[in-house]
Amino acid sequence: MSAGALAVTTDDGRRTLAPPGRRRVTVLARQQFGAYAVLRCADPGGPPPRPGQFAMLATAERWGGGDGERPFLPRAFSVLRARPGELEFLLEDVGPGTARLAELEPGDGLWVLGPLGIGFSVAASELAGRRALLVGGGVGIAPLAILQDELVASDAAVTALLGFRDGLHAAGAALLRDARIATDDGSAGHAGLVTDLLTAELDRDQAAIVYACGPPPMLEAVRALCAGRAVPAQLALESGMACGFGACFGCVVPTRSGYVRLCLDGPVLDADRLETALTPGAGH
Amino acid sequence: MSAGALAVTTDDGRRTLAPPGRRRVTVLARQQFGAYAVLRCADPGGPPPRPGQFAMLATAERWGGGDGERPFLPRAFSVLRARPGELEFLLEDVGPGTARLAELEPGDGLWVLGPLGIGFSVAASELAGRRALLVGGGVGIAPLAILQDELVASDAAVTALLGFRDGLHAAGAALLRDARIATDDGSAGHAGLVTDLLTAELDRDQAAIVYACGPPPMLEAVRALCAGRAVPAQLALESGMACGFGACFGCVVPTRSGYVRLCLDGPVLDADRLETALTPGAGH
Amino acid sequence: MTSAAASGSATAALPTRFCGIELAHPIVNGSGTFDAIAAQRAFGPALVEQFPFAAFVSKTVTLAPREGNPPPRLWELPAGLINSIGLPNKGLAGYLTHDLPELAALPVPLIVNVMGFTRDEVAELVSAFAERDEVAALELNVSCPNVETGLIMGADPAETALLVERVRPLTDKPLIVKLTPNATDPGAVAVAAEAAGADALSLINTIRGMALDPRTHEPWLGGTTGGVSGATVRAVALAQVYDVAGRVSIPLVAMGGVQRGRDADDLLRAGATLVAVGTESFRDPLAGARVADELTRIRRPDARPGARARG
Amino acid sequence: MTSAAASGSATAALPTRFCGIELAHPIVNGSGTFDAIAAQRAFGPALVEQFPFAAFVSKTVTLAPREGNPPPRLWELPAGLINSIGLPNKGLAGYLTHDLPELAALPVPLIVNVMGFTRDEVAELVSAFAERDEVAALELNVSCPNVETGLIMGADPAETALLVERVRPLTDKPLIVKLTPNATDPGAVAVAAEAAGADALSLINTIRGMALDPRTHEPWLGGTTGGVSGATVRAVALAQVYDVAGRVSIPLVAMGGVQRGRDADDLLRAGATLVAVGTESFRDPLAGARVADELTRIRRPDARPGARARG
Ligand SMILES: Cc1cc2nc3c(=O)[nH]c(=O)nc-3n(C[C@H](O)[C@H](O)[C@H](O)COP(=O)(O)OP(=O)(O)OC[C@H]3O[C@@H](n4cnc5c(N)ncnc54)[C@H](O)[C@@H]3O)c2cc1C
Ligand SMILES: Cc1cc2nc3c(=O)[nH]c(=O)nc-3n(C[C@H](O)[C@H](O)[C@H](O)COP(=O)(O)OP(=O)(O)OC[C@H]3O[C@@H](n4cnc5c(N)ncnc54)[C@H](O)[C@@H]3O)c2cc1C
Ligand SMILES: Cc1cc2nc3c(=O)[nH]c(=O)nc-3n(C[C@H](O)[C@H](O)[C@H](O)COP(=O)(O)O)c2cc1C
Ligand SMILES: Cc1cc2nc3c(=O)[nH]c(=O)nc-3n(C[C@H](O)[C@H](O)[C@H](O)COP(=O)(O)O)c2cc1C
Ligand code: FES
Ligand code: FES
Repeated sequence: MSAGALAVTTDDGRRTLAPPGRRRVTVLARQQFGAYAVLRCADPGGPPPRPGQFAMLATAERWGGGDGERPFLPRAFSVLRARPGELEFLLEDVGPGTARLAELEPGDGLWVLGPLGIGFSVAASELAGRRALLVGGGVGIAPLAILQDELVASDAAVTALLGFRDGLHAAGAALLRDARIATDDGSAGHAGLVTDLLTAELDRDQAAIVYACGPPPMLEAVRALCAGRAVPAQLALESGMACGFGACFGCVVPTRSGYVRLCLDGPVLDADRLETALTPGAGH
Repeated sequence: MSAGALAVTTDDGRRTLAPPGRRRVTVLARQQFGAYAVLRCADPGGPPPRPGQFAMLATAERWGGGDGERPFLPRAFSVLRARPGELEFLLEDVGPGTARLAELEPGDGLWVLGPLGIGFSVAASELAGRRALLVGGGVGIAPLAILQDELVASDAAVTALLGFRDGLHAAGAALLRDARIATDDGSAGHAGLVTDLLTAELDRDQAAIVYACGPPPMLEAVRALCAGRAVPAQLALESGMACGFGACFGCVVPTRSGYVRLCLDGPVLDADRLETALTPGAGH
Repeated sequence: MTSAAASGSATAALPTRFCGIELAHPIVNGSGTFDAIAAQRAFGPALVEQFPFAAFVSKTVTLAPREGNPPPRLWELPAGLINSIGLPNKGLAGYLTHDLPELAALPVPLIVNVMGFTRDEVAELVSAFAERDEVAALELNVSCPNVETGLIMGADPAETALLVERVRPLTDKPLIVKLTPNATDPGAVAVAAEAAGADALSLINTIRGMALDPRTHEPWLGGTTGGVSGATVRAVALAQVYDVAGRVSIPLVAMGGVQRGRDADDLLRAGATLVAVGTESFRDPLAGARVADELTRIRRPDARPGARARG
Repeated sequence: MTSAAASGSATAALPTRFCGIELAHPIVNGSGTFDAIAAQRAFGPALVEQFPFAAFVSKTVTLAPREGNPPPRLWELPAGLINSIGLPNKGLAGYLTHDLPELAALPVPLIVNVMGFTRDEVAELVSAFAERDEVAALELNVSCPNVETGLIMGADPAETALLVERVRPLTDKPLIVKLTPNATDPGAVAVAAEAAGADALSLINTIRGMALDPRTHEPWLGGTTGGVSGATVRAVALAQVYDVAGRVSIPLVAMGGVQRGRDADDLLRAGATLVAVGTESFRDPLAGARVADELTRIRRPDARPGARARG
C-alpha cells in the first residue's frame, strides 16, 4: 500500500490520518542510549505524524506469527522523531514485546500501523506568550523529542525537564536538546523528582504551558501542580491497548466526562479533563 | 541428574532404561547430508541406547518455552548413532518442530529424554544363520545406521537397501556402509522402489531376517512381502507421540491383539503382530 | 507473509448469499471487534475505500446507554486475549441518532447486534430496528442473564426458544442468534433457536476466562473475569461449529480465532456459510480483507492468474 | 530455566493436608496424564525414587475394559493439545488384578479415578474400592453421559447430586468429584456436589475441541472431537476455579495448563488446596517435582538457603 504523499490532518491539526493497513517497514538502525534503545526505520511514503501520536508495532518475524505465543498483540509506541520517509521509536525492555522489538537488527522487518491518536496541541493560541515546559519521565520522554523539534522550528521558547530512575536511564536525556535532569538516585542532575524542577520553574514564572509524558504518579503530580496554579497542561497517558484504532474499547481511561478510548481521544489529554492521571492497569 | 554409567537393559536386551528426567545436552555439530541434517550432541553419562530406540527432543530455547507456540510437545527421533557420551540424530524438516531442531548450531541446548521404547532384536537365536537385510526409506534409515554398526561389530552378515525420493535425499545413504539405493525418480541407484531391491534379494536367497523402517506404505509392502515368504521381519513404526513414555496413550497402533502404545511396546514391532503397517495419522 | 493490504480484486471472487443478502465474499467482522466509525476517525475515507468486510456487524446495542466495565479491560494470552469490555454503548436512542446514519453509509450491508436483559427489552430493540431499511439483518446477543429468570438466555434451550418466539413476529428481517460457548450443549440451544424461528446462528462468542495481577495476585480485570478470544479458542470454536452444523439446517456465521484463510476454510468446511474475524483485526485492521483474499486463493486457485505463486 | 530434576529437598517444604491425607507438597498429577506403571518400564526404579507427585491419581477406571478411540488420538495446538484417547483401561477386574498392586507400591498415596455410564455402575466401582486400604481417596469422573438419562452427569447439578447421593453411603473414603468445564455453570454443579456429600472437587477436565486434517479436511481425530488441555486452557481453568472456590467450602484440586510454579500459585490463590499437573508431564516427566520446587521458592523464599538465587 502506498501511504500517499499528501497527509491529511484532523482534530485541529493534532492528528495525521493513518493508512488503514499496517505496513511492513525495514529497520535501518538500532542505537542504545543507556537503558533505552532507539529504533530507526524506513517508512517511505508514510504520512508525517504529529507530536504525541503513536504507532502500533510488531516485528515481522517471531511475533506470534500465525500461531503465536506472547507477544500476540502489537504494542503502542510514541513516535520519538520523524523525518520524511523515516520514523524513530524509543523502547525500554519491560516485557516480551519490548524485549523482542529491542532485538531487531538493521534489515529486519517491522509492522507499523500509524500514526494513531491525537497529539499535543501547539496552536499559537495555546502558546500565546507562554513558554513551553516539557516534562518527561523515563520512556515518557519519547513524544517530547518530536514535540521539541516542532516547537524549536517555530521559534517557541522551550524548556525540557526530564526525570529518570538512575544514571543508566538518564542517558536518554541526550535525545532532547538542553534538557535539565533529575534522577531518583542523584547519579545525574538534581537528586529528586522531575516535579521538583517543574515546581521551581513555575515558582520562577507561571506564564507557561506544560506538556508532560511519563509514569502515572509523575503525571498525577504534574496534573495536581498545574491545576493548583491554573497552568494549562497536556498529558500524554498510557493504557493497555489491543488495537490502537478504537476497535476494542480496551484502552479506556476515566475522565470527568466518563471513559474515553485513549487510542482515539488521546493519548494526549488536556489535564483538566482528568480527575486523576492514576489510571488502573497502566504503566509499570 | 547423573544418568549413571551402569546402563540397565530390559525387554530381552531391547530396551536401555532412560533416566526419568529430561536432560539438557549441548549440540556439538550439525552436518547436512542432502535433504537431511545430522545433529551430534554431547550426552555425558547418558546410557547407551539399543538400536531402534528413540528419544524425545526439544530445543532448550524457543520451543514454546513457558508460554509456547507450536512446537509445543517434544518430538520423537530415532537414535542414528551412539558413541560413549555422544548421541546422533537424523532430521528431515517437515514441520515446525523439525524446522526448529534443524536450526540448532553447535553450543545450543537441546532437551533429551531417552533412550525410549523397545529396539530391534539382534539376539543370536533370531539371526540363526540368516543374513540381516536392512530396509530403509527416507528418514527411516536413521535406526538402521546404529543397527548396522552393532551387527557389523558382531560379524553378522548385513545388507542395507535404502530407498529415497530423489538424489537430494539419496545423499543420506552415506550414513550407512555399502548401501544399495533405489530412488523414485531414478536419479541415483535403481529407478523404483526399495522393495524391488528387497524382492530381488529374497528371490536370490530367502535365508534372511528383515529390519525395516520407513514410511507406512513401504513398511506395509515389506510386511506383506515377508509374510508371503515367511521371512521374519521387524518393523520400526511411527505414530504421533505426545510423551514417549507411556503417559498419554496417544501413540497407539492397531495390532492383532489390539492397540499398543508404540512408545512403550514399540517402536519396533514384529511384523507378524500387525494386520497392516498402514497406521492412521502416521508419517507424512 | 502476504502483503499487508488486500487487493480489491480478489475479494469479489467468492460471492456469497446469506439469508437472502448478497455479499462479495464470506468474511464479516465479529460484533464488538471493529468500530467502523472510530476507524474512520483514525484512517479517514481510505477505510471505506478498502473496507475489509463483506458486511458490517455493529457492536452490541442495549436499550439504555452503558459505560462498560472499569479498566483494566484487557489481558494478553499466549495466543489470544481476555477482555472485560462490558458492552459500552450509547443505548438504542444514541445509536439511532449518532451511529446508524454513519454505519448506513458504509459500502456493505449492516447487521445490528442487540442485547436485552429481559425479553421485553429485546423485543423493543428488535421492533426499533425492524422498520429501518438501513439494517439488513439483526443479531441477538444472548450471552447475558435474563434478569427475570436468572438464566443465561443463550445457555438454555428453553430460554432461547422463548426469546426467539417473542421477537420473531416483530420483524421480517433475518434474525441471527449468537450462541454462547459457555453452555453445556450449544447444539441443543441451536436446535431450539431454529425451531423458534431463527434464520441463522452465529458462534462462538468468547469463553469465560480470568487472570491474576502478577504483583497483587488479585483479579487483573476490572470486571474480575472476562472473555477469551483469538487463536487460543480456535479448536473449541471448530468443534462447536461442526456440532451445530450437523444439527440445524439454517446458515451459520462461524468465528473464533480466525487469523488466516485456512482457518476460515476450516470453519466453512465444518458447515458455516459466513466467517467472522474478531481479535485478528486488532493485530491487522485489514485482516478481514486479507483472510478473504487468502480464502479465495485456497478455494479458487485459478481465480487470479499467478495467485498461487504468491499474489 | 531450572535444572531438569527436582531436588528432593525442596519438595518436602510445603506439607499439605487434603481431606485428612498428609502430602509432602500440593502437586499431584491429572488423571490420565501419567501412567506410573508404564513410566517404570521406561525409567526403571529411578522413577519411584524421584517420584514427581505428592499423590498419584490413576487413569479413569470403568467397569468393563475399554480399547479407547481409534487413532489418530492427538493434535497439537499452539500452546496445548487436543486428545481423543477415549479412556482405554483394563476394566475394574483388570485394574484390581494388574494395576492396583503395582500402584499401591508407589511411595505416595493413591487416588483412584472411576467413571460409570449409569449410577449403578459408579456405585459398583465405588464399592469395589471402598474396601481397599491401598486407596486413599476416590475421584469420580463425571464428564460422561448417563446412558439412562442422556445427560452429561457432571454438566447438570441435579444429575450430579443424584450420583453423589447414590455413592456417598458406600464408602468412608474421601470422594472427589471431577467437574467438567463443558457446562453452563460449573459452580452450580459444584454446589450440588458439595450438598450431596462430596468431600472435594477437582477441575478442570478438558474442553471440547476439534481439528481438521489439513490434507483431507475431514476431522483429524479418530474420535472426531477431543479434549483441549495445556497452557491454552489456563485462563479458563483459573476462572472456573475462582468461581467454584467462592461458592463451596470443600477443598479443590485445581488443574488446567499448569506449567510453572507461578501457574500453580495462581490456582492456589484462586482458592485451590491441591494443584494437578497434566499435559506438562508429557513435555517433562518430572514436571510435577519441578512445579513443586518452583512453588516452594515462590511461597517460602527462605525455605532453602540461596533458593532465590536459582537452586
Ligand atoms: C500511547 C502509548 C505510547 C507508548 N509509547 C512508548 C514508548 O515510546 N516507548 C516505550 O518503551 N513504551 C511505550 N509505551 C508503553 C509500551 O506500549 C509498553 O511498555 C508495552 O506494551 C509493553 O509490552 P511488553 O510485552 O514489553 O510488556 P508486557 O508484558 O505487556 O508488560 C507491560 C505491563 O503490562 C501488564 N501485563 C503483564 N502481563 C500482561 C498480560 N499478559 N496482559 C496484559 N498486560 C500484562 C503489566 O502491568 C506490565 O507491567 C506506550 C504505550 C502507549 C499506550
Ligand atoms: C519413534 C519415532 C522415531 C522417529 N524418528 C525420526 C527420525 O529419526 N528422524 C526424523 O526426521 N523424524 C523421525 N520421526 C518423525 C518425527 O517425530 C516427526 O517428523 C516430527 O514429529 C514432525 O514434527 P514437526 O513439528 O516438524 O511436524 P508436524 O507439524 O508435527 O507434522 C508432522 C505430521 O504431523 C501431522 N500434523 C500436522 N499438524 C499437526 C498438528 N497440529 N498436530 C498433530 N499432528 C499434526 C501431519 O500428519 C504432518 O505430516 C520419528 C517418529 C517416531 C514416532
Ligand atoms: C474486545 C472484544 C469485544 C467484543 N464485543 C462483543 C459484542 O459487543 N457483542 C458480541 O456479540 N460479541 C462481542 N465479542 C465477541 C466477538 O464478536 C467474537 O464472537 C469472539 O471474539 C470470537 O472471535 P475471535 O476469536 O475472532 O475474536 C467481542 C470480542 C472481543 C475480543
Ligand atoms: C491425554 C490425556 C488423557 C486424559 N485422561 C483423563 C482420564 O482418564 N480421566 C480424567 O478424569 N481426566 C483425564 N484427562 C484430563 C486431565 O486429568 C486434566 O483434567 C486436563 O488435562 C487439564 O489439565 P492440563 O491442562 O494440565 O493437562 C486427560 C487429559 C489428557 C491430556
Ligand atoms: S486500543 Fe483498542 S480501542 Fe483503544
Ligand atoms: S506417546 Fe504418550 S503414550 Fe506413547
